[in-house]
Amino acid sequence: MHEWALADAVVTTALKVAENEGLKEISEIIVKIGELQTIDTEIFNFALKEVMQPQKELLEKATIKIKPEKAILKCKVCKHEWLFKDAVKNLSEDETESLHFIPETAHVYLRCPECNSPDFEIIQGRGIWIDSISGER
Amino acid sequence: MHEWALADAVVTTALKVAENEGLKEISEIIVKIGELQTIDTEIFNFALKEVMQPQKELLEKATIKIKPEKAILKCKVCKHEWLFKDAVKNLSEDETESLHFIPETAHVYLRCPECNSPDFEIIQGRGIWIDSISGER
Amino acid sequence: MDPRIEVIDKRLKDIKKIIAVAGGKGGIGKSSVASALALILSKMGHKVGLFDLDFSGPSSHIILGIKNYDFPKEDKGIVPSEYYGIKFMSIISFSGENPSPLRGIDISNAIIELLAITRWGSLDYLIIDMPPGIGDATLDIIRVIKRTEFLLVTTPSKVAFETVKKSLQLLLELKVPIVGVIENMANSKNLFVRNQLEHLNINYLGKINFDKDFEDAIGDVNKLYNTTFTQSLKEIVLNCKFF
Amino acid sequence: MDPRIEVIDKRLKDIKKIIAVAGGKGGIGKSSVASALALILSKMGHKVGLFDLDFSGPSSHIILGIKNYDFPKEDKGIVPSEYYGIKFMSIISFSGENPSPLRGIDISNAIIELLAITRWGSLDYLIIDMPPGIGDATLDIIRVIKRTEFLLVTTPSKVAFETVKKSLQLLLELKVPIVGVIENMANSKNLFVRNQLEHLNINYLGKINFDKDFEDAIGDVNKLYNTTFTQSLKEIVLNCKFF
Ligand SMILES: Nc1ncnc2c1ncn2[C@@H]1O[C@H](COP(=O)(O)OP(=O)(O)O)[C@@H](O)[C@H]1O
Ligand SMILES: Nc1ncnc2c1ncn2[C@@H]1O[C@H](COP(=O)(O)OP(=O)(O)O)[C@@H](O)[C@H]1O
Ligand SMILES: [Mg+2]
Ligand SMILES: [Mg+2]
Ligand SMILES: [Mg+2]
Ligand SMILES: [Mg+2]
Ligand code: NI
Ligand code: NI
Ligand SMILES: [Zn+2]
Ligand SMILES: [Zn+2]
Repeated sequence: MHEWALADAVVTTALKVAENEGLKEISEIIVKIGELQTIDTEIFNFALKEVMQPQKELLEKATIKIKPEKAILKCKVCKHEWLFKDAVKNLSEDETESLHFIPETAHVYLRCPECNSPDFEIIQGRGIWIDSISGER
Repeated sequence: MHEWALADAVVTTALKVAENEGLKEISEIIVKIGELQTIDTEIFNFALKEVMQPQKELLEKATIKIKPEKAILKCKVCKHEWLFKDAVKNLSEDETESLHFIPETAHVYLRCPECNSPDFEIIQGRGIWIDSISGER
Repeated sequence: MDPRIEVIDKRLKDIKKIIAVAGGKGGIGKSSVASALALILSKMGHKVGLFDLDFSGPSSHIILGIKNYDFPKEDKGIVPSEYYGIKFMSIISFSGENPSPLRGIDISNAIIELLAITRWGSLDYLIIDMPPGIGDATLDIIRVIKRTEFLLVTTPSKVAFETVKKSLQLLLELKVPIVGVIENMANSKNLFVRNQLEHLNINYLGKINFDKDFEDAIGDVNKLYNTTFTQSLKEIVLNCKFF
Repeated sequence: MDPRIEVIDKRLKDIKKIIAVAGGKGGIGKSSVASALALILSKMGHKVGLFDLDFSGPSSHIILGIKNYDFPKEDKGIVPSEYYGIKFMSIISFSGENPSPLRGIDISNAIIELLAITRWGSLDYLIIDMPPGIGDATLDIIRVIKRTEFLLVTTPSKVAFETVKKSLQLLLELKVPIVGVIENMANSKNLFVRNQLEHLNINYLGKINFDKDFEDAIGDVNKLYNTTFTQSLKEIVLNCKFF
């Protein structure tokens, strides 16, 4: 349920972009949601509606496209790449919850399946990212 | 003149790749040289020849393409992008020499021309990078 | 576009002062000062938050004896738990006792994430316990919380001061506000630090002597409050216009 | 492809032992131990290199009193200058007295660059003075010099040991060789550290007491060698099968 804070971040950023670029109306926001953070899309959508409510003028006609993004991890030691969805099975509920708050705790709870290193990169699918914001001037 | 060590690194890597991929002969190595390190291409080429000498079998027919790469810096604070070639004028000889050894000393001697921050990314053109190694099996 | 950066100011808008306890060098007493300072300000009746940003070596919870550090409550973000009246946030709520081998890029991401989702609410002071170094954590705090004021700690040792001086030089160059410097583990009438600071035109806030009873008070907030360490710090706070 | 990584083993091939003096926590005496250890081994007749990897707070040159740290000589790479018979490499040759506000990615790059171009030649020991934390520097040393052995330092303080313990846990999990732990700034017959290490099945190498004359010896290599600090460390070295 901290999804609200992230939805708020998206809308706050949209307002800022509208201001900077002189947009009168925002028509579309494309948001990527990385799998690593195990965001509940339904809750996120619900939160978005709530946060957008007071910004009617600017956002009334906006559609928000949410694109889930697979999380891919790559070991810096042995170069092995793997998918979070295959690794998540071995995590306890609390561990998944930690990643939900701070995706970087992946380095605390996950290891490279090939060489056991915690030294890996999160290639994609970390968390929330705005792909684009478009609108009318 | 520490160019020799970097040329040595390129050739050592080529040998390793040849071994891993079962190449009998290397036909081409493409090396990018980032501007930030102010490598003397002539010296680098000379060093390469010297280092390649003992590896005749593998490298006799190899051509090495050297591609200079512009160094681009981008401020993390104000997002301004600028070119190293415009900034280098303000560096003393010793400062340029520091960057020659360790390009990261850019954060010691250079500042964002817009906001004066040392907190910038080296977008491209840091140092030596192997773009590709190709050959015959 | 990273949506988290834009929302940080909004999350911190009801905080009157944000103080990063720093110094660049490790082991000079940053965490001890940050923890005791939070305690002192809280006992003085202020609303205080304490944010431990040392993800490699989180220490504030040990010094204050905070043991039941579960996940913070979720409510339109995360809400820091309160201990002894201090709103507290640390990586230990998420990593527990495990090592967190985070590279700089991960530290940066985790800091920004926590700043974007934590609802500190209204505070008089947010104290940030900084890690050693002038890397990702320092650069990000300077970058994303422009109004942070730095309170530096040093010891009288040449080795420590040389590193603290580098932090000072950087902050001065970047025109980041500096509250002043506290000399910790001071031992004599040695004026080295005081003179060096005068030279740099930086506020010398006062000194805290080496306190042989400090170690025994760690983890017990009542003992901690009554150490000469904390009482010296309190005197510094009372004498300093900033607080 | 980064050509630098592949050449590192070759650059280090004539070094018999590579020892990283570490601990995760700052201010526990890593740099003091690393510097004095280099000095002791050198005086014992070994060929020794000292590599200061703390780019935020380089300290080894201050402790050993190295002042004329110009650019190293270039000869098919860079050749470390020798001071008191110790081959020495530190960021200060390139950054001077200026702050180096490097993020993790930059620290990583600079470490790899130096490892790829430095020609240490043949050495009995390369001592690496590690920065605090278990971030980029630690992860890179583990990653690119697989044969590094870690010598950890701690103090008897709970706060310090909790962080050092995290380093130990990480090294144990990754099966990185650990020479053992030195207890520094020991003050009493307190067995806390010794007991904790027994528990973790890690070698307790010995202790160095708090030395009130240490500060005065900083920067003067002859004084430094004669401190009880250095003499205690020498005793540890002589009693330890590893050296
Ligand atoms: N004035 C003091 N007297 C005695 N011990 C101190 C004092 N200040 C700090 N310490 C001790 O010094 C060590 C380092 O302090 P800490 O606050 O963890 O430093 P940092 O956060 O800068 O790494 C700890 O063991 C702490 O208990
Ligand atoms: N045994 C000791 N007795 C007295 N002072 C010490 C001792 N060990 C270290 N110091 C001092 O403690 C401080 C931290 O030591 P340093 O070697 O810089 O630690 P680190 O490299 O772990 O940050 C320095 O001021 C140093 O002079
Ligand atoms: Mg601390
Ligand atoms: Mg801390
Ligand atoms: Mg040190
Ligand atoms: Mg050091
Ligand atoms: Ni949530
Ligand atoms: Ni050169
Ligand atoms: Zn791996
Ligand atoms: Zn800028």
